[in-house]
Amino acid sequence: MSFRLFPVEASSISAEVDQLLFFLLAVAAFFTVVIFAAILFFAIRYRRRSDNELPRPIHGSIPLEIVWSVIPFGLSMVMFTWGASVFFRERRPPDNALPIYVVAKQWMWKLQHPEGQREINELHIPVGRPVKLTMTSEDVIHSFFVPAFRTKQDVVPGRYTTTWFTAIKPGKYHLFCAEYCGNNHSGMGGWIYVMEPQDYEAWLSGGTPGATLAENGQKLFENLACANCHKSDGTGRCPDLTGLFGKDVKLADGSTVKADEGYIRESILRPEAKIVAGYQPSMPTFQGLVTEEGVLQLIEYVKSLGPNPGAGQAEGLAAPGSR
Amino acid sequence: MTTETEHVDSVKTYAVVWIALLILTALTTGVAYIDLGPFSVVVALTIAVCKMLLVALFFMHVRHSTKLTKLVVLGGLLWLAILLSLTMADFATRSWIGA
Amino acid sequence: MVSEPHVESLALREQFNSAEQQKDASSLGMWVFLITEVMFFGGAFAAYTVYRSIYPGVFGAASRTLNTTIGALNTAVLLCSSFTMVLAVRAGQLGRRKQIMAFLVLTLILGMVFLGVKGYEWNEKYVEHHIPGPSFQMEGPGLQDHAQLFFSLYFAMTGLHAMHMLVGAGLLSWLLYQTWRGKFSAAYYTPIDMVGLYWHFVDIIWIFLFPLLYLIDRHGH
Amino acid sequence: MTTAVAEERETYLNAGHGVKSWLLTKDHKRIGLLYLFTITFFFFIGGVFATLIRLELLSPHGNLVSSETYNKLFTMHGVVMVFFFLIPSIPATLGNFFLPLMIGARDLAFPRINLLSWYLLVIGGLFAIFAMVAGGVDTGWTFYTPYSTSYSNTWVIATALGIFVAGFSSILTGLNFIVTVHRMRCPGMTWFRMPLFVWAHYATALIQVLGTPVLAVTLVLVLCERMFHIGIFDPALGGDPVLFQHLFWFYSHPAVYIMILPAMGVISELVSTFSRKAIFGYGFVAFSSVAIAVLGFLVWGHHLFVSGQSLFAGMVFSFLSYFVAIPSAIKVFNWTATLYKGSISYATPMLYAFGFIGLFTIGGLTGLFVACLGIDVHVTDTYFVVAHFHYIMVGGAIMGYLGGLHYWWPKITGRMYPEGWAKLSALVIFLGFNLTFFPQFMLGYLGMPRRYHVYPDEFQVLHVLSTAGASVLAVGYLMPLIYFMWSLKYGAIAGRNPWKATGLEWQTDSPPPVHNFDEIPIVTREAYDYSGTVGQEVQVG
Ligand code: HEA
Ligand code: HEA
Ligand code: HEC
Ligand code: CUA
Ligand SMILES: [Cu+2]
Repeated sequence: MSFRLFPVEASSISAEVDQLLFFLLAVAAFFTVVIFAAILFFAIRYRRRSDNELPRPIHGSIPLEIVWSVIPFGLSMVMFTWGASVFFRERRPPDNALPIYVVAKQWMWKLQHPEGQREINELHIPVGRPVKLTMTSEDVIHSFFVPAFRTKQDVVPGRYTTTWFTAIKPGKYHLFCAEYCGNNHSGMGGWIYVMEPQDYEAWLSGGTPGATLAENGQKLFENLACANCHKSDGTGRCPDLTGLFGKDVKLADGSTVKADEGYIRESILRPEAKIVAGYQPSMPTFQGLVTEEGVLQLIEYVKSLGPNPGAGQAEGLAAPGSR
Repeated sequence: MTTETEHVDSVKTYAVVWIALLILTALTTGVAYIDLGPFSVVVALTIAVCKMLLVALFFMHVRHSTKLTKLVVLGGLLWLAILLSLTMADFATRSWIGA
Repeated sequence: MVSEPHVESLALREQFNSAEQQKDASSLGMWVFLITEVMFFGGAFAAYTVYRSIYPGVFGAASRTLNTTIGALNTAVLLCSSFTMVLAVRAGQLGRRKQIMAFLVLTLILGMVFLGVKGYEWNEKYVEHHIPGPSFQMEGPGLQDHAQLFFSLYFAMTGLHAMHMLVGAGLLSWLLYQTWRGKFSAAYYTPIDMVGLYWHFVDIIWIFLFPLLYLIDRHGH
Repeated sequence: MTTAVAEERETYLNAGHGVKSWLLTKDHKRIGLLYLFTITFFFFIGGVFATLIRLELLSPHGNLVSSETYNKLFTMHGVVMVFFFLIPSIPATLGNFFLPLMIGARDLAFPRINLLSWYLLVIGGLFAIFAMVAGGVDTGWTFYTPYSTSYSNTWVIATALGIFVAGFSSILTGLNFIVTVHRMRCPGMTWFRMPLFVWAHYATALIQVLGTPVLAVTLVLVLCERMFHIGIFDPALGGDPVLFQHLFWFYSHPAVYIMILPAMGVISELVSTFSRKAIFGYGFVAFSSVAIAVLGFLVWGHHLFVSGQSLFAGMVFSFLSYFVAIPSAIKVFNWTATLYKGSISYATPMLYAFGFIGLFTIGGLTGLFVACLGIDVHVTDTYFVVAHFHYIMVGGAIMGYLGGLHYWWPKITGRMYPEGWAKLSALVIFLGFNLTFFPQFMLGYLGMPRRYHVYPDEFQVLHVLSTAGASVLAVGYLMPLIYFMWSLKYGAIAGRNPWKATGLEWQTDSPPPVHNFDEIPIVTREAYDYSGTVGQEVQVG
């Protein structure tokens, strides 16, 4: 049985979080010691010596009140700013991150690599490379928690949430479900395997199921007859999906939206929610016809349809369709 | 301690308020059929607030009430505003940056 | 029990020193209670605001299935009941028992008319399969699902409002009985006053429900 | 004892006999006692659940109970402790009993509503007990959707109804306090002569009145969704489960101040009485209660940092959370400063006050950790949070409650408790408490998630320590139960003012007469002016 008092630092953010923790610990220790010491000292020094004694009242002191409000306030603003900046980095994945898709359900984690590997309750990743998780749940709320990475994100049904990390130390780390999700909540865990890049490549090529995610997505795209409408030559009454991913799309109500994973998921499951400018809301919903994993494959397929231009052209997709 | 001063309003005052309320109801219903874009919400809620003020000030006698009563009413509205605005601080900014 | 320490004046309870203090306490208590009601409905309004901001189109389409004419007329009925209620309070202030009774009865009748119309509207929803749940049906993009959110909130909010009306009707009946027994006079009519506040408050809730549920998406696309 | 039966004064206790005279009483003091029995009952129920939780966690493999049972245990532990013990605890017992006395009133403004609110708590409690007996509920005390609405197949409806009803009990108590403080103060009792206990209860009442209704309507929506299968938070229909969390925490964050503010009020009384000195910075302590109540409504989203709430909202809520810490800091510093050049007695209530200040400080400071975005991502939903809130709720609020109970016991019953035993139990509770919950901070930072029935072996050592502490704690909590009962019969007669304290409650008999005062007092001095209660002013130290 291993016993430790402090968790390993296995991601690029771990050390940052720990430094923040030490700052907070220092502040907390300072105030705890000051207050405990003061109480102890006063309690002994001014203990009651006779039952009739009556100390002189002291009604207060404005300067003191100001001092002991302003100093804690200043310190707490440091905590806030520092904490927020760490958080900001924790939440914003770099553009080149390796995408992994996560579907949670009672009580297991289903993970898919773009290369097509699927894993259950286990995730293999290379060391030193940012990994971005796009996650959703098939039932209740779960939470993806890797203590060694100091990261956690709830996985919410009906939408995507994301998290990312860069592992810095090869090894095997706990994966926990941190949001209570029913009977087997505490069993909904697994392991993250952080591997040297070459080991990772070897793992990827070993026992690979034939098709990549995008290829599976393409099959689905045909089976679900998406292709009947969304023709790649731009004919038909539907927007061409080529090069869609990452662009800004102009909507019928005049607003624009970035074509990210969430948008494409919504386009498939709730097509009516955001109508592309210039088109009729004629796309049927595929809710119930395609699983969350299928949706992720479709997304990966759409992604594969065009280069990911990052910022994308400002014009978006509205023009090329039939107008 | 100030007390609620006994104040009997005339039937006429009440009747005028009542008629005003009915007119406002008709107005808000009518305006709803005119396309004002996003302003239709603004107009509808403005009229609703006016109606609320009429009912509160006259029928509920807030007009003649103590400061404390007025404070209670304002406090209630302020708390409602806190609930709505901080909740929307999340939902309205979901698409801003990151998750 | 100890002997009553105070002169038994008209309905003065023993914890108070004067009728005035008692009246002030009741009034403050009632207002504080109304604030709790504001927050109670506030939670539902918050849910409405959030979903309307997410699904403006669907909420518009669902809202357009409601019957504005009936809604507006019903609003008018409720406003009339507030008018009669305030007249009942006024009669209380002046100690006119017959008038109190008359106006309370009118208020009660108007309240019942409102509830009757509400029931009619709910029944329409039933006929049109607009009651959320397995039997819900609504044609149009996204309506089958998201419109259920609208109607769930519609039923929750109008239902809670109707329940408050029912409580109000109960209070009015009790007031009628008390008035009939001659409990009230120009010197003591606090209960009428308090029930009046409650009745007007319920009215105000409807003043907001009406435009939010029926009106603001009326012009449509 | 002499046999001067004829001399025996009439008190609220002997003013009527029989069950009926208690169950239909409108006397705030008797209602306070009814509450006392009720919440003590619930505390021990909650404590039994806690005991079972701790026993289960002795072993990492979940040998004692099944996971279904474990989930029900912590849910019912949380529900009972929060809604049926801690929220009513101080306000409904000590507040009910002493608030009118302290402002020189004969009773609360609405005695019948006061009785009604006790019945509501009992009815709500019966619902909860029914749910527990019928098979329990397993959603966690937070009832997150869609688990609570669509997935759990336990007694969610009965439990939620119970909480709904108990919520109205809380609302009515708050309403009564607000009106009483505004309208029932005796002549001369200006706002700034009120004891800080009353200020704290006033602030608490504001939260009860403004927050609880939102919980009520949220539960109604959950009930509708669960019973009629309509969609309000249901993601399958496009609903948003995070909306539920917003509505829930809009109440439940301020509710934590319902739990702590009254305890802070008690501590202000204790620190002053047992230093025999006016509270340092009375105005600051008074206003900080109201500030906590108000600011407490602006921070609820700090429970949602990883929930999928927007980044912007997370920042706003973290930022605002730090504001609510400042009034708490002000209180802690002012209590400490009050000790300076005081005449400090080590009577049991004061030991509890020391315990409170220390443990609340630790609990509050760790609140700053979880309010800090970068850290909360790691520690949320781990034992770090469990430790944080037990430090405040058990280390803080219960210490305050027990301190208050010891302080006013002589007034309530007319008898003293055995001082030696009481001091011992205070010490046992303090030690047991720290042993139970300090290891949980470490567990949490190591990554031990909360609500876990089985856990990796490497966490076992700390869990065993925690369970050991819990056993000590249980002993500590049983002791007062026993000696308080003992004191009812054998305790020394207390007299009007055993502590030589200043509040109006000490100027009437112990136990007080039915209408509290033979003659309505007239106040001419500040609160905590000790010059009238003891001899000469002396220079101390
Ligand atoms: C009585 C109960 C109580 C009280 C008073 C508090 C007080 C505070 N709480 Fe706590 N909290 C809970 C009960 C309580 N909490 C519960 C039950 C939960 C978990 C619920 C669940 O999920 O089941 C929780 C969870 C919780 C979270 C969410 C954690 C998570 O789930 O990830 C957060 C995040 O911000 C938080 C913050 C705070 C803060 C900032 C305070 C502040 O008010 C603390 C202020 C006090 C001090 C700061 C100490 C005194 C000051 C000094 C000694 C001076 C020095 C000060 C400075 C340097 C600023 N609490
Ligand atoms: C007022 C609130 C309050 C109080 C007083 C307590 C008191 C205690 N709590 Fe609890 N606790 C909560 C509120 C509270 N708790 C909440 C809100 C949660 C979250 C629930 C959730 O996740 O949904 C929680 C969760 C919680 C957990 C985490 C469970 C998990 O996440 O898996 C643990 C684990 O150690 C715990 C332990 C304890 C202990 C040891 C005590 C002790 O202080 C209790 C001591 C008291 C006694 C022991 C009773 C007295 C003695 C006896 C009755 C005799 C002995 C018993 C027998 C013979 C059977 N509590
Ligand atoms: C009956 C025709 C039809 C079918 C079948 C169809 N779509 Fe569509 N799709 C449309 C139309 C029309 C639009 C544009 C209007 C809108 O935004 O809803 C659209 C829009 C989209 C968009 C948004 C495009 C943009 O430019 O922003 C995506 C992504 C999409 N569809 C994916 C799919 C996928 C994946 C499938 C199959 C699972 C599919 N569609 C099946 C008709 C169809
Ligand atoms: Cu999944 Cu907990
Ligand atoms: Cu909180």
